[in-house]
Amino acid sequence: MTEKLLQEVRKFPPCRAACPAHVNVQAYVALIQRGKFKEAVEVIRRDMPFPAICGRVCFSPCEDACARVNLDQAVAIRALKRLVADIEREQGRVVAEPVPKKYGEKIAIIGAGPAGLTAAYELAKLGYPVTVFERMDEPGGMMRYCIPDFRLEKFVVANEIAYIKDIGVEIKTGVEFGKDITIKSLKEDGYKAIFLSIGTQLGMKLNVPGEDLEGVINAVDFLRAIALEKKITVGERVAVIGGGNTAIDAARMAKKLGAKEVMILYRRSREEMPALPHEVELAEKDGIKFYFLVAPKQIIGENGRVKAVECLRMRLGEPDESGRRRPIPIAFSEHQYEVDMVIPALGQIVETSILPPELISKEKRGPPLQVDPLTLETNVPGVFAGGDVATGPASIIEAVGAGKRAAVSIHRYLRGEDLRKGVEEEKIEETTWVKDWRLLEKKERRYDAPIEKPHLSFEEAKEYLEKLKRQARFEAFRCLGCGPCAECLASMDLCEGDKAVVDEGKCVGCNVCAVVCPVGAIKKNEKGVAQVNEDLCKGCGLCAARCPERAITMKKLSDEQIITMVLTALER
Amino acid sequence: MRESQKDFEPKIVGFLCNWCAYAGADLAGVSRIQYPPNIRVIRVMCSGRIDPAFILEALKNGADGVLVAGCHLPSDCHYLSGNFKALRRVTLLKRVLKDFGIEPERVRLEWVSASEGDKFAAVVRDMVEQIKKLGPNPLKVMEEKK
Amino acid sequence: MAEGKVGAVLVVGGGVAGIQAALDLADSGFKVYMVDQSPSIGGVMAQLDKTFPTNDCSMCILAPKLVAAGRHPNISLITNSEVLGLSGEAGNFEVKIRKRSRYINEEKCNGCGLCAQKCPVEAIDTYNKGLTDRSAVYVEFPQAVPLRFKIDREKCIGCRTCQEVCKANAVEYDQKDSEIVLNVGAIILAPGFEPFDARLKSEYGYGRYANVVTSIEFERILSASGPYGGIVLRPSDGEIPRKIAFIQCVGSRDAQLGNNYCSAACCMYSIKEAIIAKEHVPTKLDCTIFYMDIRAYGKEFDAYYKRAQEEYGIRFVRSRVASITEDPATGNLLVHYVGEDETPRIEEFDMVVLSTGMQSPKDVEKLAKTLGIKLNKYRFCETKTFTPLETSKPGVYVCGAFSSPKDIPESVAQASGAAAKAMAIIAPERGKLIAVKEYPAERDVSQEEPRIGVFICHCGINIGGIVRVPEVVEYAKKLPNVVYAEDNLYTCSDDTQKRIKEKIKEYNLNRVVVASCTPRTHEPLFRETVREAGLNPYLFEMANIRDQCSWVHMHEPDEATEKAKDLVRSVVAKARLLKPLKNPTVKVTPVGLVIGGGVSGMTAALELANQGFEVHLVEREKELGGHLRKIYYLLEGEDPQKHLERLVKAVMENRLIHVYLGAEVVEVSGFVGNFKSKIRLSSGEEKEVEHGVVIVATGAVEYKPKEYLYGEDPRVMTQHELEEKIAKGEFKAKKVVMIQCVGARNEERPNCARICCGQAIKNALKIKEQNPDADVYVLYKDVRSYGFKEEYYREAAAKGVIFINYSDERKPKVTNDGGKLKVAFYEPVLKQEVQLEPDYVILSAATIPNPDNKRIAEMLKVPLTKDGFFLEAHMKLRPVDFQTDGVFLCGMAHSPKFIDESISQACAAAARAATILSKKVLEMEGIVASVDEDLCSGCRICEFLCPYGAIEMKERDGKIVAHVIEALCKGCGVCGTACPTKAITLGHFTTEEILAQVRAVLQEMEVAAK
Amino acid sequence: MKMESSNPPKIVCFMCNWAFCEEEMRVPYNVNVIRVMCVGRMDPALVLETFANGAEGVLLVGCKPPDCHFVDGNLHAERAVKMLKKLLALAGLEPERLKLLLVSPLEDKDFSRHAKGFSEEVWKLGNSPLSKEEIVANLIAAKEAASAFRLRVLLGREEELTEFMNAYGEKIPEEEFDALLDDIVRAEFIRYKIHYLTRTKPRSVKELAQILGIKPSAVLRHITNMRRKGMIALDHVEGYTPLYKALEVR
Repeated sequence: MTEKLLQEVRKFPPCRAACPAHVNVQAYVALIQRGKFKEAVEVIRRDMPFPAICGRVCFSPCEDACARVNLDQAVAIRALKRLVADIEREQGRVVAEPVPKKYGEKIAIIGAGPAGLTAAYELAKLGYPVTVFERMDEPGGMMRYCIPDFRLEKFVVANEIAYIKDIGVEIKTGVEFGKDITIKSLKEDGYKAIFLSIGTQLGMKLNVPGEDLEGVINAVDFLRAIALEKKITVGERVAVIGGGNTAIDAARMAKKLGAKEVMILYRRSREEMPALPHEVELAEKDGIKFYFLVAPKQIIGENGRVKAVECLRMRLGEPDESGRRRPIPIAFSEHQYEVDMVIPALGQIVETSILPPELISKEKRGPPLQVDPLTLETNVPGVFAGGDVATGPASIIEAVGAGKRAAVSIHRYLRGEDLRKGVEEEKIEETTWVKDWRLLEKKERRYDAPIEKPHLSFEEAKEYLEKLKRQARFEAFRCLGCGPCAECLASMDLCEGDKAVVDEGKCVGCNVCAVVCPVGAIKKNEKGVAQVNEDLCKGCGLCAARCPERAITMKKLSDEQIITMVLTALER
Repeated sequence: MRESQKDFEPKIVGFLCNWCAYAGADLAGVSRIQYPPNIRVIRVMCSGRIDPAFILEALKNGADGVLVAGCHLPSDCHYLSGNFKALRRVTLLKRVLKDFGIEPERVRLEWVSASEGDKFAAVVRDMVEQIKKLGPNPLKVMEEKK
Repeated sequence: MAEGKVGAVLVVGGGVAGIQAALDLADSGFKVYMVDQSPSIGGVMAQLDKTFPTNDCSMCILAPKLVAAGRHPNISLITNSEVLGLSGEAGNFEVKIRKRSRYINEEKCNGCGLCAQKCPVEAIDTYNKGLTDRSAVYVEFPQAVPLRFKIDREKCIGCRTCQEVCKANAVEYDQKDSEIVLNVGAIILAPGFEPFDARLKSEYGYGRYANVVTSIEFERILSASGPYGGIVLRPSDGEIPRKIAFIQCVGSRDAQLGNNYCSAACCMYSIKEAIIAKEHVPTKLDCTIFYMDIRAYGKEFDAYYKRAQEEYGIRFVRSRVASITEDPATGNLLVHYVGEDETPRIEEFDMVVLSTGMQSPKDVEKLAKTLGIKLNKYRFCETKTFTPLETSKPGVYVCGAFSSPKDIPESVAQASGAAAKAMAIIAPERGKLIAVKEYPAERDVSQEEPRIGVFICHCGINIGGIVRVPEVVEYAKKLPNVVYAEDNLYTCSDDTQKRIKEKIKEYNLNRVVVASCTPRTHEPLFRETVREAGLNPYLFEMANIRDQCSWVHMHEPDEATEKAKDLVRSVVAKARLLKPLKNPTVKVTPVGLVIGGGVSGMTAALELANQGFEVHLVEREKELGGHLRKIYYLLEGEDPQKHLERLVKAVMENRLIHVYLGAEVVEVSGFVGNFKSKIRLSSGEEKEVEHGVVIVATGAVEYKPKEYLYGEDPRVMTQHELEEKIAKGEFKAKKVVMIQCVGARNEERPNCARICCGQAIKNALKIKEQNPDADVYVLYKDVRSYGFKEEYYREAAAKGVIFINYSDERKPKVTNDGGKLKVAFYEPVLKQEVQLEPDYVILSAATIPNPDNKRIAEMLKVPLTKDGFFLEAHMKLRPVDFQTDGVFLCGMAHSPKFIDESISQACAAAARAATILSKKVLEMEGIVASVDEDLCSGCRICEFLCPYGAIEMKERDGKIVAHVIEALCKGCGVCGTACPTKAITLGHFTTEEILAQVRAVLQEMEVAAK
Repeated sequence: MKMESSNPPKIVCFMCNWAFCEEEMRVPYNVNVIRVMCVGRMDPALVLETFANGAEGVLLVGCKPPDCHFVDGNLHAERAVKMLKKLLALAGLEPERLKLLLVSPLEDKDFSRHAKGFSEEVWKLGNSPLSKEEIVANLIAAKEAASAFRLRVLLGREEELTEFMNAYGEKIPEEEFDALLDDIVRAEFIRYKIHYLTRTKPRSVKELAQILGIKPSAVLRHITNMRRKGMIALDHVEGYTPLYKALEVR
C-alpha cells in the first residue's frame, strides 16, 4: 500500500494530507456511515498498525485540517477511529494470519517504539523476515512506558502489538543496543538492513543549582517507574516544570498518586503550551494549578531534600526558530514555591553515548544523528534511522509516519532501486471542494465519546456501545467527502467513481450544470462549453438530470442504462 | 426504370435575381423553412442577366435541373423590365432543349417576391420531386455509357 | 454650447418619414441624430404586409432604407430613447435625451438571436399586435435595424440563461438609463401616429369578440412573416373566413369621440387589405366594406378602387354600422347596419376588420411641452397652409402623420420637405460635422497571381451548429489559389474586420471570400473592410451558407456541410476571375433648373436658393403664380393673394434666382450633374444654361367641361369662375346646384381630381356666408374632404347645404327649358326623380394635366401615367424623384393637390435636388456595363433594350460602336446577355465569372495538391 | 378488499445509494429497486419514461435533509417531483402514483413497510393507467415536454432564483415562480401533445381543440408559437380548414 502511495501524485482530502501517516480517513468514515465498522478498521490497518492507540492519544492534525471547520466543527475523526478499534476489540480480537515470506533478506529493527514497530509491520507485510530488538522487557516504547494508563491502557498497547506479532514480526525484548548487539554484530548475523528507532532516553536537564537534590525526578523516569510498578513515594506538594503532554501526564499521575497540591510551572503563556488543549482542561479539572511565565532559577534544598523552588518571572520576546516567542527573565522577580518534589518535564534527548560513533552527525546544533529526512538513510549504507531518535521528541503519529517511510527506503535499498524516486517532498494536492458553505446545513458534532470509559455492567456496556455506534454513524455523516473516490471498499459497485461526460456539440453554455452541481466540479470553460473536473466530480448525476440540452451523461449510470434497468424490471 | 428513384439525388443549379428571388430564398432561411439541399444558388443582379448559355453550361456539366427565378411580372422588377426578357429567353430555350434530347421540364422559370419564403421552398421541393421522376441528366448518362 | 450654427439635425421618430428626412440630410452633408422610442427603427410601416396602390411588399421596399440609415456614416441611431428637454434657438439647439436601458450592450450584440431561442419566458408580442408571443429577450422583427436585442424588464425573471449562452457576452443586467446632450442646428419631428384604441367603440365589440380585429392586426395576419404565415385565419378557431366585413371610420369622423377629422388613409388600406386577403386565401372569400365616403383621392387611387370593385369583386356598402354582436356558438359576427334603402339589416360575417383612424402619439402633450410647440384642437401639431412643415417654434419642423393624418407618399414627401427647411437654416455648416472617410491608396493587383483568403463564419451556432465549419475550412485550404482560410465565431463583428485586414496584409491577399449570411445585408460591410485594407472593394465575394444552407437544412448536417463546400468552391472559382472596378465619378454643376413658376416652382426655387444654389426659373406665362393667381380665399381662412405677392417678391428679389417669364425650355441634354438646356426667351432667342438638376413644376389646368350645357348657358360655370365672381362680389343667387366629379372618375379619367370637393365646400360656405337663406345643393358621388377638411364638410351640412348622392348610372341632367335652367336627378332617400330650378349650376370641374406635359416628358425622357400626369420613380418611397437620376417633380404636375401639399412637395424636391447639388463629385455604383469595342458590331440591340437609356452609339475611328454612359447605367446586365457578339458585359458578373461558378458548383474540382 | 398477492401493481423504486443499506432491504416482489447515486439524479424525463413503459407507481427514495451526501440532491428531487406531479395530472394519471420518500439514512431501518404501504396506495388507484391509449400519448407528450430546454432550464434555476437571487438581485417569491412554472408546464405539455397528434396525420385547429378539450383560439395561439419555434407547419388546406403537420424538432 505504501508503495502505491508514493508513486502517483496524490490527491488527498485535507484530512489525509495533514496526517503524517496519510491514513485514508475519508474511506473509513464513509464505511462507518454505512455501519461497516469491521471494514473500517481494516482500512485503517492498511495505513498504520495502531488504530486504538492513535484513537486515544493522537494530537489529530487531521481534525485541524478538516474542511468542515469552515462550517461548524471538524468531524470527530480520532474519536471515530478509537470507537471502531474498541468495537473490534470488544467483539473478540481478530487473529491475523502471518504474511508469507517473499524475500530472504533479514531485517533488524532496533527499538520497539511506534516508529520501529510500524517499520517492522510494513516490512513484514511486504514479505520480509523482521526481528525487532527492544531494550525494555515489553515492546511499545513511549506508548507502553511513558503515557499514563488513564490515557492509554496497557492492554490496548499489548493488543495492538500482538496483531503485529501475528503477521510474523519477531520481537526480542531485553536486548540492549550498543551492549548486546551492535551494527557490526547484526551484520555478521546476516541482517541485510538495520533500522535504528530507539527514540529518546534522557530527560533534559534544568541546569539549575540544586537539580540533583533528592525529590527531583525527571518526568519520563517518573512515569516509567510507575509503568514498571516500582514503588514511588509522591510528595505532598509537587511542582512540575514544562508545558508538554509529558508534563501534564506527570502532574495528573502525581495527583492520582496522592499528592495534595500539584502545580505546573511553564515559562511561556498558555497559548504556547504544546500540550493538547483538552488534556490541559482535564488537568485543571483534576485540580492542578498552572503558573505561566515562570522559570526555575534554583532548587532550594534542606538537608539533601527539596524544600522549595525559586523562580523568575518571564516576559515574551521575539519568536525563536521554532516560531514560539523566546521567554526573557525579568530582573529581581525572584519568588519561591514551597514544594517537596520537583519533576522537570522539558523533553527528551538522545543518549549519544549508545550510538555508534560513525552515525553521529558533525553539526553541533540539531538532532544528534545524521539522517536524510526523506529517505531516512544514515551515512552508513544499509543503516536507517527514524522516529524521536532522528527528529527529537515528536508525536506517535509522526513516528508511525517515519516508520512507513523507513520501510519503503529499506525495501528499495534491498531491491536496489533508487531511493529518491517519487519521494521529493510529497506532492500532495489538497482538494477541498464544497462550493457554497452557506448551502450546507450546520450539524453539531453528534459524537463525543468521553476519553475515559465509564465503568458499566456488561448489559449497560452493550447498550452503551449500540448508542455509541448510532452516534458514530450520525457523526460520520457529517463528513463532506472532500477527496476523490475514497476506495472505501463500498460494496455497491455503483460508487466506483462515476463521472459526468459533456457532449461539447450539444452544450450551449447555459451554465445550469454549474449552478446545480453541489461540488462545483463542472463549469463553463473559456470556450463557453461545460467542462468536468474529474477529480472533484462525485458522480452524483445532478447535472445530467438537469442539463436543459441533455448534453451531459454519466459514464456508468447513464440514462440509457437506467432505462434498460427499468425495462428489465418491468419485464418489457 | 433508370437508377432507382430512391437513392438518385438530383443536382439543381438555381439562378436567382438579387432583388426578389434571392431575397425570397433568404426569407425562407430567416423563417427556418426546411427544403431539400439539392439546389445550389448562383446570384445575379437581374433575371434579365441570365444568359441561355449559362443554362446550357449547367446542363452540359451534369446539372439534372436548372431553376431561373426573378421578380413578379409586370412591375416588380428593380430594373423595370428585366423579368420580361428572362421570360422570353427561357421560353425560347425550352423549345430548343427538346431537340437536344433534354426534357424541357428540367429548366423551370419561377417568379418569387422577396416576401415569398414559403413559395421558394415549395418550388425547390416540387422541382426535386419532379426531377427525381425524370431521372438523371441524359447527357450525363450518355457520357457514363461511353 | 458651441456658438454659431451647428451643422447637425435631430430627427425625432424613426418611422418611414424620419428615415427619409435623415437620409436626405445625411446625403447632403449634414450630421443626423435619429431618436426613436422603440428598440429599432421602421415605425408602423414595418408592420404592414403590402402597401397600396402598387401592392408592393412593405418590408421589401422599407428594408433597403433601414439598412441605408443603419450603416450611413453620418447618421447615429439613438433607439430606445426619448427627448427630455430642449434649449437654445434655431441654428443652435441643445437637446437632452434619455437613453432607456436595453440591458444589452449595443456594441457587443450582433443580433445572432441565440438568446431569444433559449429564453424560457414568453411575453405578448406587441409587434404582432398580441396575436402571438415572443421571448422576454427579443428583437421586433428579423430585419430590424439596428439588429440589437432588448430585454423586456417586466417579463424577464432574471434567470441568466441569455447571459450565459450569449457568445458575445453582451448581456448587462445592471445597465442603467443614461442621458446625453446633443448640440444640433435644427429639429425635425416625425413621431408618427397612435392607432385609435378600438375598445373605445364598445358597440363594435373589439376586445370582447375574438374575430373582431383592427386593421393593423389584420396586416400582421396577412403578412407572410406574421403569426399565421400569411394565410388569413380567424383568431377564434383558426378557420379560413368565408366573409369578411371592413368597417370604415372607426374613431374618425366621429364628433361624439371628439375625433371629428378623417384619417385620410383608412379607405385605401381597407381596400388593399380586402384585395390582399383574397390573394392570401386558397378559397373563395367575400369582402364587404361598410363606408360613408370612399376617399380614394390620391394618385391612381380611384383606379385601384375601381379594380377592387370590378376585378376583385369587393362589395361596397354605403352605410354606417350601428353595432356588432357575436354568435357565441360559431364565433361569427352579426353586423347591424342600415342599408342604402334605409331599411335596418343584420348580416353575418366570419370576421370583422375595424379601420381604426389615426391619433397623435401617446404622450404627445409631454413632447409638445418639452419642445415648446403648439398643438391644434385634435392634439396634432399645428401648421398653416403656406408653412405646412413649420411648427410654432422656429427651427423645429414637422413631417408625417404628426401634423395631420396622411399616407406614406405624403409623409415621405413632407419628410424630404422638412429636410430642405432644416438644410436652409444650417446651409453654411454643410459638410463640417460629417465624418469624411479617407481610404489607403488602392494596391494594383492586376499583375499578381490570384491569392485568395477565405473567412468562414460560425455565426454563433446558427451555422456552426449544423455545418461542420472546421471541415469546410480544411476543404477551402485545398482549393486552387487559396493561400489562407480560417473560421470565425462572428465574421461580421468589428474585431473580425480588424483580423481580416491583418490577414490581407500578412498573407498579401488580393481576393477575399467570406462564407456567412446573405450578401444583401452584409456585402457593403465587407466591401468597406476590404477597401480599408487597400484592396479594390470589388475583389470580394460572399457565399451564403446560413440563410440558404444551415438554416434551411437543419436536420441534414452532412448534406448542409457538403453544400457549404460546394458554395465556397463556386464562389472561390468566381473570385479567381474578379477584376478591380472603379466607382465612376461625375462632376456636379451646383445649379438648378425649375420648369414652371407656380406656387410649387417658386417654393422649390426659393428653397434651393436658401441653400446657396443658383436657380434658373422658367415660366411660360408673363407672370409668376400659375394656378394660385385664380385662388382668392381658402377654407382655412388665410389670404392666398397676400402670400402670392410675398412669394413673387421673394423670388424676384433673390439674386440667386434667374427668372425667365414668357419663356420655355426647348431642349435638355446631358445627365445628372451635367445637364445643358436651351431656353427660348419671350424675345424669341435661345439661351443655353448649364445645371445639375431639373425640377418639373409645370402644374395643372382646370378641365373645361363639355357636359351640363357648360359654354352654352352663362348660368353654368366652373368653381373657379364662381370663386372669381364671389371675390369680385358679383355673385348673388337664391338657389344654386353644384355637380361634383365633372370630367373625373369617368372612363376617360378614372382617377379623382382630389381638390374639387374642397373647392365646392369652400364656395358653398362663402355663398351661405353672404346669403344665409340661399339654397345650395351639392350633387356628389363621394365627398372626399379628407384630413382636417372634414370639419368644414360638417359645418356646411350644419348650415343647410344639402348633399345628395348620385351614382354613375343615374347622372343628373341639366336642361334649358325655355330659358329656365332645370336640374333633374334621382333622390336615393325619397327614391324618386326630383327636379330643381336653380339660378346657377356650378360644375366642380376636375384638374387635368398640363397639355404641355407630353412635350416636356419626351424632352426629359421621363414617363407619364395613363392620366397624363408625370410618373414618379416609386409611388410610395420616391414620390418626388424620377426614375432618371437628377430629375425631380413636385406640385400639380405630379397630380392634383392642395396648396399645402404642393408646397411640401416643392420643398421635398428641393431637398432631393440638394442631395446631388451638395456634392462636388457624384460617386456612382461600380457595377456597370462595359463595351469591348473591337467585338461590337454596332447592331444597337443593347441601346434599344436598356431601360435607362444608358447606352448611346458613338463613332470610333470609322466604326459605330456602343458606348455606356456609366452615370446612368444601373448594372442590370440585360444588354450583356442580349449582345450577339458578347461585346458588352457587366462588371463583377461577367460571363466568364458566372460560367466558372456554374462549372465549379457542379464538378468536384480536382483539389489542387496542397 | 385487501390487495392479495395475486395482483399487486408494478412499482419501480429508484433508491439513493445512502438510504437503507443492503441488509434492510426485504422488498416485496412487485417493487423493483434500482439504485442510483442520489435521488436528485432522477431526470424528470426518465420518470415519465418509466410510467410510459408500464410502471403503475414510481417511488423515489432519498435522504432526509440535512443528511444528503450530495448536500442538496434531495431538495432538487423535491422540486422535480413537484413539477412531475403537475405533468402527470395533465397527462391524466393520478399524481399519487409518484411518491418521494425522504428517509433518515440512520433511523429508518425498514424499507419493506414503506414499499408495502406505497403498493397499497397505488393498488387503490385502480388498474394500470396504460389501459387507455390516450394516456400513452399523454405520457409521451409529457416526456418530450420534460426533455425540452424550456422546462429544464427553469427547473435547474428554480432553487437559485427562489432561494438566493436572480440577475437583478431580487429573490423571486416561491408562489410567483410556481404560478409561472404552472403556465409554462401546461403550455409545453399542450404543444408537445399537439406535436404528437400531428406527427402521423395532419389535423385542424378545431379537431385538436376537441381532442385537447381547450378553446380553439388557445390552440391557434399555441400553433403560432410552435410555428415560430419550427415545431409545426401548415400541411394543406381542406375546404376552409387549414391542417397542420408536425416538423421533426432538432
